[in-house]
Amino acid sequence: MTDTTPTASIPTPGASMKSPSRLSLRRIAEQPSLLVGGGIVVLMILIAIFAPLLAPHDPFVQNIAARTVPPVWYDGGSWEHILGTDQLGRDYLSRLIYGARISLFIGFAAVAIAGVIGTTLGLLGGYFGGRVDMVVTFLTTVRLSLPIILVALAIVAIFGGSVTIVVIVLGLLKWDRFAVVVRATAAQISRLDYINSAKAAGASTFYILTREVLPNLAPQLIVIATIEIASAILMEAALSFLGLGVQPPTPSWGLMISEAKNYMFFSFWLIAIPGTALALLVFAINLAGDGLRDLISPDGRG
Amino acid sequence: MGALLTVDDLRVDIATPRGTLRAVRGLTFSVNAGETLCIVGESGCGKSMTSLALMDLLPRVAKRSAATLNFADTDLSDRRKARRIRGNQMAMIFQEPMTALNPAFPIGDQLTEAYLHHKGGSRAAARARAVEMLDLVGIGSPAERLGQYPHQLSGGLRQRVMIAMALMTDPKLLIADEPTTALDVTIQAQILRLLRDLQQKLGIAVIFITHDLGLVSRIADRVMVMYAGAMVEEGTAAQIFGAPRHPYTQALIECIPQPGRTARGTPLGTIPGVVPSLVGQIEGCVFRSRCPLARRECESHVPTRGAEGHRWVCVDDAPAPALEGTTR
Amino acid sequence: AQQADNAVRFAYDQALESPDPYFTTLRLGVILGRNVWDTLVIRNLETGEFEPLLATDWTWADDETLELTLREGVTFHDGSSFDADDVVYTLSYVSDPANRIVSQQIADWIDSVEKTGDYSVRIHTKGPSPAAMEFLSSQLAIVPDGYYSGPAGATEQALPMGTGPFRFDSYSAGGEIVLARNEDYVGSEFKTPASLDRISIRTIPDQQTQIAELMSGGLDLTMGLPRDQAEMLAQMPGVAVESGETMRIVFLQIATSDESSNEALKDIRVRKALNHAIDKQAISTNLVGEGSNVINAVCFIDQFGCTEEGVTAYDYDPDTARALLAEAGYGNGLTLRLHAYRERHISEAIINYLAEVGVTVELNYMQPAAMRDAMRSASVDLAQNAWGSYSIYDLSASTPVYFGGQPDDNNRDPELIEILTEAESVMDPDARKELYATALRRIADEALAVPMFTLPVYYAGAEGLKFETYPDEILRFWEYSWQ
Amino acid sequence: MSMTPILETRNLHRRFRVSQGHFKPKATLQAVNGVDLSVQRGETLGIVGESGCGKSTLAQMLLGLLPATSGEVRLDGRPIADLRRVDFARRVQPIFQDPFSSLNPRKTLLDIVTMPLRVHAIGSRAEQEARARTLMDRVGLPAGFADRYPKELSGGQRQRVAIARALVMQPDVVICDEPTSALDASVQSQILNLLMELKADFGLTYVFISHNLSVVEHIADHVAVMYLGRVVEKAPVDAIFDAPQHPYTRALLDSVLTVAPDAGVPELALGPGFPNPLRPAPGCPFHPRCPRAFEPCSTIPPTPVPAEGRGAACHLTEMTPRGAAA
Amino acid sequence: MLIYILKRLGLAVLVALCVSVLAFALLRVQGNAASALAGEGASAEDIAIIIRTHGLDRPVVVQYLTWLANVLQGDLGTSYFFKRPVAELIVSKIGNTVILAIMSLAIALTLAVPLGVLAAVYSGSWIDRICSGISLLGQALPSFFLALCLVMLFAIHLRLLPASGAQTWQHFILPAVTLGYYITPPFMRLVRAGMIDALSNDYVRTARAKGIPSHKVVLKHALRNALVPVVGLVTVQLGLLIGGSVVIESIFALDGLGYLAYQSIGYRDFPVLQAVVLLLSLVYVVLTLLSDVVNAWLDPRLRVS
Ligand SMILES: Nc1ncnc2c1ncn2[C@@H]1O[C@H](COP(=O)(O)OP(=O)(O)OP(=O)(O)O)[C@@H](O)[C@H]1O
Ligand SMILES: Nc1ncnc2c1ncn2[C@@H]1O[C@H](COP(=O)(O)OP(=O)(O)OP(=O)(O)O)[C@@H](O)[C@H]1O
Ligand SMILES: [Mg+2]
Ligand SMILES: [Mg+2]
Repeated sequence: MTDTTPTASIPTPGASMKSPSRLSLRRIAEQPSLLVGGGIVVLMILIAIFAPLLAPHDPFVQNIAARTVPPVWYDGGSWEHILGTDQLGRDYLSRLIYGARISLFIGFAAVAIAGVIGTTLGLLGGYFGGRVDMVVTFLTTVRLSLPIILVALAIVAIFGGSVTIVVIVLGLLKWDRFAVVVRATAAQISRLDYINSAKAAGASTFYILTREVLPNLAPQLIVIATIEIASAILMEAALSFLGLGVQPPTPSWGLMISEAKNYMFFSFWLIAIPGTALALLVFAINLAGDGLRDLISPDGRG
Repeated sequence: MGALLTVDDLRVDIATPRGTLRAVRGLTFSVNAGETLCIVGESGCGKSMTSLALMDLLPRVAKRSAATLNFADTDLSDRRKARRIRGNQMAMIFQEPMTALNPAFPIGDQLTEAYLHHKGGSRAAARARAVEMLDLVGIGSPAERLGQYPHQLSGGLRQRVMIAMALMTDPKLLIADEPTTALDVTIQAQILRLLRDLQQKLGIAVIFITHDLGLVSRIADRVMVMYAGAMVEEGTAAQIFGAPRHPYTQALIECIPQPGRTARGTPLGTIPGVVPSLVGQIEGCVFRSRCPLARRECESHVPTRGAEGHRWVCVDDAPAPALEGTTR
Repeated sequence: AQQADNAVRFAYDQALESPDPYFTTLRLGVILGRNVWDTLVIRNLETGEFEPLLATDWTWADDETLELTLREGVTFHDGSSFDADDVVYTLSYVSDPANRIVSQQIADWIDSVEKTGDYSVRIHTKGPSPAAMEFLSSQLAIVPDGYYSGPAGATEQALPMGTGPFRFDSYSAGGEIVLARNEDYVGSEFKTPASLDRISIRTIPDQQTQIAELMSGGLDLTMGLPRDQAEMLAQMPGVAVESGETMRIVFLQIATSDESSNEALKDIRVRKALNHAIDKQAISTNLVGEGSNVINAVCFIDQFGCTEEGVTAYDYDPDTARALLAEAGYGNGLTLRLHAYRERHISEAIINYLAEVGVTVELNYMQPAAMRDAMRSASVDLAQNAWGSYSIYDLSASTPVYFGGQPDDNNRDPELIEILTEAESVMDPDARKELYATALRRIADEALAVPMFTLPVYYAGAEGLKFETYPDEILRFWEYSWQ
Repeated sequence: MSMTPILETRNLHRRFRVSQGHFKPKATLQAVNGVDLSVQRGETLGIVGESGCGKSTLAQMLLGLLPATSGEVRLDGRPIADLRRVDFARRVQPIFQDPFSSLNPRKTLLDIVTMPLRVHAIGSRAEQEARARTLMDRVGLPAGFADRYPKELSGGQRQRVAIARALVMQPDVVICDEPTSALDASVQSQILNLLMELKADFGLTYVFISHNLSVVEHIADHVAVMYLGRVVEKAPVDAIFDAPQHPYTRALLDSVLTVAPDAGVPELALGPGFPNPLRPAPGCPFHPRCPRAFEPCSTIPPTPVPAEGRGAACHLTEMTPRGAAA
Repeated sequence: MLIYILKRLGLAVLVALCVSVLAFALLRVQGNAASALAGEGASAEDIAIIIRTHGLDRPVVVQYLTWLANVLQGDLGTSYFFKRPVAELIVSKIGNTVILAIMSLAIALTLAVPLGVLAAVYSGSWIDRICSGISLLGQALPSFFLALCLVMLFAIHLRLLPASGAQTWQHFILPAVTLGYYITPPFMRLVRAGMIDALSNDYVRTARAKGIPSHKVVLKHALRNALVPVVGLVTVQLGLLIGGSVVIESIFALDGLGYLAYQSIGYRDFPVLQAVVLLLSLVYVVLTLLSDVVNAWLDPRLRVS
């Protein structure tokens, strides 16, 4: 174990110690991946929030006469539609901007549900161990053995595709990683002496779980959440791509790719634009997640 | 002359996000053939870094530099030459016998690995040598043990295997970094005895690293006391424990309860304050922030006093008066 | 190109549920039915007359009795010869409801079939059956005697078998189908032996994969491409595109039956509003393209009995639509479910038009079989249908399916059911026409549907493949050849 | 001596079912095996023994954190099973070994020290903090540390925080499980001094667990020596160190390496048999290593040491009269 | 060993049962099975007959048990859509999926292991950064998007490889590359993490202290220990692989299980979907079982002494 004995500079021992917040701010600044990734994600979130202000057109208004107008940098493009129009003559930039909303909302909401389920299960299993743990492990194994895309497809096919359904389905299916990691960490933490101290002080199990164990899981939770958000966004895109996710005319990026794929050989930009946006968002989230992970465990393990 | 290992101005710098951590700050010492040098000091003072630097096993973030680094007339800063010596004439054993052996291979494989690499020869010869060494460290039915995996051995046995492994190539110097800290006292005593006996029998020099002053007093020919990456005092065991010159050495000895010397239930000696940060340079005496005798002179260069036999780094030449245990 | 092999590789976008034409509603099944099997008679597409095929001669003994003389010397693909027993067996099997062929109406006019000689049969109908010849010339393929081993098309045959110009060479459910030329094909003047050696048919659900295959030379023929792709493909070297008018009509079915839970749709003002809200002409011109015509009646105009005379036409008028909706109490918006199974871009255009008059639409895009389920369980508000009438040139194959009380009827309008049922048993052509006209007018006046337009089909083939297209969307592979 | 001990154990047992790897059935491990101990108010009971002999398990049971398999722990003569968790917690508090894992890294020191008060809802928020600050001051933590996080502290400072937390509810008994083993010698002495001062100031009773005999000798009044889950010898501290009766105690004492430059490495007469807690030897569990083992040792378990008083669980001492017994 | 295997087997069976209940429930509860079976134009009587003959009117539990009993006898039911035995359908498709899975796995492993080892050995350096960049990009690029781009490049522009189908081994290249790339990042990360972990172990330092060349230390001492968790991950990844194959197979019209499943969802073909879900889950369960046993066997710590 590396001793992190605090510093006391020689001339005046016990003098100024850097405040923890300043320290971590500096460490964040030293993580280029976190800065770049986080920056892009924040930008996308802002775009999503202010979509109505930023979108130049109504993303739903079609103009069947002005279809697949190419982006401005191609011949035949115009500043009226910077990224052109889609197969129904809707402004592509506006749809892209609104699409960020869908992707991010689904990512965050699904992971919020998954996080609550997984964290609760993992906490209980890890903390109590024994039978409870067996049940949690069992549930996780069952969940892991289900082919997730297939089950998601099936459920969406049965209940119909909509943002809500997709969120719920992904939320109910993607909790495994939370459960696994939280369980392992909670099991580790609950063996630590500060948990024993709290028990010895007479604290209730609820108090211990929520106040002593949970806060220490926060870093891991954030890291898993970023990974899972990225993966949920991709999964929504895949579902929509297969026509079983969000339904038109909702401008989901996956759906845009799906609709544009028929035009890919003739108007490649139609698929390239949402494809790039999606890859960029997922890349940024993963990059930020990696940065966060490094921030939390600087030796780059796990 | 005659020194097996000569180290002059050894430094280990570690790049950290907060700056360069100077883990070892210009150590100069030597080890003679067949003698036991104990390096003692508190946690984090650079003992392990020193030993790893000698073996060229430092983590990648750490950089080593030295004016002289000679082992039996070989310059260890020449990495190619050093590699031929490491694991061959110079062997090392570590603190954690639990984790220092690879769980995936039987101990026979691990014992013979270095031998086959450095000495060549047949597998059978290597195994015969391994049996011999296991027998030497007092492990019963050694031939059968070769097929066993580390997890099948108890902590004490594993440490014996580690020692046997180090002795396979007939080294001249053995570096032991806290080899008994993880063991129970009774087993520690047995392992120490074993080391002592082997050393006498084989005439190997040992660098023994520990923070346990009691242990040091029992096995050392010479003792080097480290503080914050630097040597503060060096001498024979009798000198260090009988007439310590450096205030830190004195204070350290006062801290441990000693039956007969410290009365039961009475306050023990303490060293107030905390260890200084190792990031960056420390001007003057490294111990002055905690030294009860510190004064202005300590802030500038402090000379090494005494002769080859007993050296200490302090502004005071005269033996310091024994420190009174200052309780808080 | 597969010119060297004298073969054609064709792709279809949906998996075939069964290779037997009686047990699939899919267009590909109809196509296979014509290429692998023969019917008793065949329609001459130029004259519209019925001509001999497996039957050389036929006469109506009376309104309810049809006598046929069969061709001699015809063999099935396994070498067994064709005779009256096969016809009796086939028609008896398919007309027995217990055997559950998928579209019972093609055979339920048959009461019984009797063998009158080795090569002659007599068909007794249940009543006057004006469409009998139509069915005999299209869907009623003849299988060998004892072909089925149970109901629902169960057979013990390794491969399906008929007398047609092609035989099955291999079949993998949902996978590749290979047809080989029937060397012993007899046919008739109107259905001749094939010139191609092999046809391979693959299921490729994604249009862009089909296009990719076409462009990379992995495919020789595909059909059903949307206009945009077809037009752009036409400019690619090595690919030839043809468009063909079809009988296929697109319309929105509006659920108004008692079982339907949506009260809004039971209000005629809402239904009229829907009719006014959608710019069919714009969709037809821009999205569907050449060969598409706007329709006002739910039938194909060339079908016997189909007419637009006196049928109300709703023009595109969003303001009126909004006003009607407001009047009906839905000024603040209305949410409807739309079910669709093909032409999703059209669905989307419809959704956007409806959105403009304040109707929010939830799209349920699904496979045809699934949509059929939904429709039959009355859990559909609007259904976007693209109906091809099994290529039958008679209105009985279209309007009654959706308004005549059959399972897919989501209106269950008693008056319409009565009119349409009556029309099916009237032999007099004029009387039938009049009944059909009445029905079509009622449908329009009540705005029970949103008729939209006909759907042309775009075919894309490798250059050098000679093929002709027909409005009935049937690929007559036996006529195809490489130049 | 007739006073009710503040804390005592009666024939305390604790078994664990342990897996021996995937391929073997589970085995039973007797971590604590019939321990009878008692601590009088105001005294310090030292417990020593080698790694794995059950010291921590015993501590956990004394703290009520681990239920006993059989036997009981009594506080003021009442079985702690009858006490409410919170009431017991007010009177018995722990200090653990590892200063790194005993503080929640996500909480400020003030939060850590006030935690017990908050759990028990003692006083207002301000009162809780005032009390915590007083104690932090008392254990020698600089005033500015209240808002810091554990990671900024050295091991010794952390241990001070742990002590403040243990004392904030003014308990009667403090169970110290190796409170200084993880510390450097110079810091260890600070903590030991602090513990001794606090004991005097607050009238505390300590159960002090350690494997460092010098430390125990320095701080304890009575010492119990454990081997494989059993107490093999118990006596006042002088008696143990001056005249150990059990061969194991003697071996333990012999292996202590005090500062004595000329003494050399002690020669232990112990046999090589390493104790396996899963398969303790029959009879006296120590007999395979015992230099003085004789015939009954391998079959007959020696009489356990009684709760009150002193003695050794050894066939050798059974033959000679016990010291001033209960 | 036997006890362990039996225990593990028991757990696997329990998991499989649970999965079977889910598979059954998920798909049986919803949707009108009878009318799907009856086909177009079926009358109410037809449907009634089907309900009776297929036992759809019996309690769900009974239906489940009957189904399970049939499944155990290898009777997976009859496809509603294709009207053929499901087992037959699956047998005819599984080959393609297995080929695809093996090829993808091979591609992924040949990429992931060396890259992961490199990244770990040079962790923190630019090599590590390049490797993690590759893995990040791999994770970010939606597999279907990549598939389309590959088709565009290799099938259309270069005309090197077929765009779809499963007729020859060339047909498998594009799908396998897509799928392999899709699962490479998690492999690589695990190898890297495992290697960093293994390299930081004391025994690696011991090996170094013996003066053994570092490539030997890395490959012999570290990799051996780092690969143990990879064996486990391979099974987890197979699940991902099969999930991914649904998307990939349908894009490439590759006539395998994933594609069959995707089709059967569209057709509400419950018996097929049930069977595929069950089969894939069982494959997962069996593989984890095997990998657990193999791992236990590999890891001497767990072996019988
Ligand atoms: N990988 C590393 N990165 C940064 N700092 C390190 C690293 N390894 C060691 N250090 C620092 O180097 C200094 C010397 O460490 P070293 O391990 O030599 O101490 P030690 O005397 O062996 O201590 P201990 O008795 O705890 O083993 C310590 O301050 C430590 O924090
Ligand atoms: N929860 C547990 N499950 C199984 N075995 C346990 C458990 N806790 C302790 N043990 C076992 O009980 C025995 C006694 O353990 P304990 O921790 O009490 O020893 P100790 O004397 O405190 O040792 P140390 O000096 O190493 O702290 C050991 O063999 C240990 O492995
Ligand atoms: Mg060290
Ligand atoms: Mg302990």
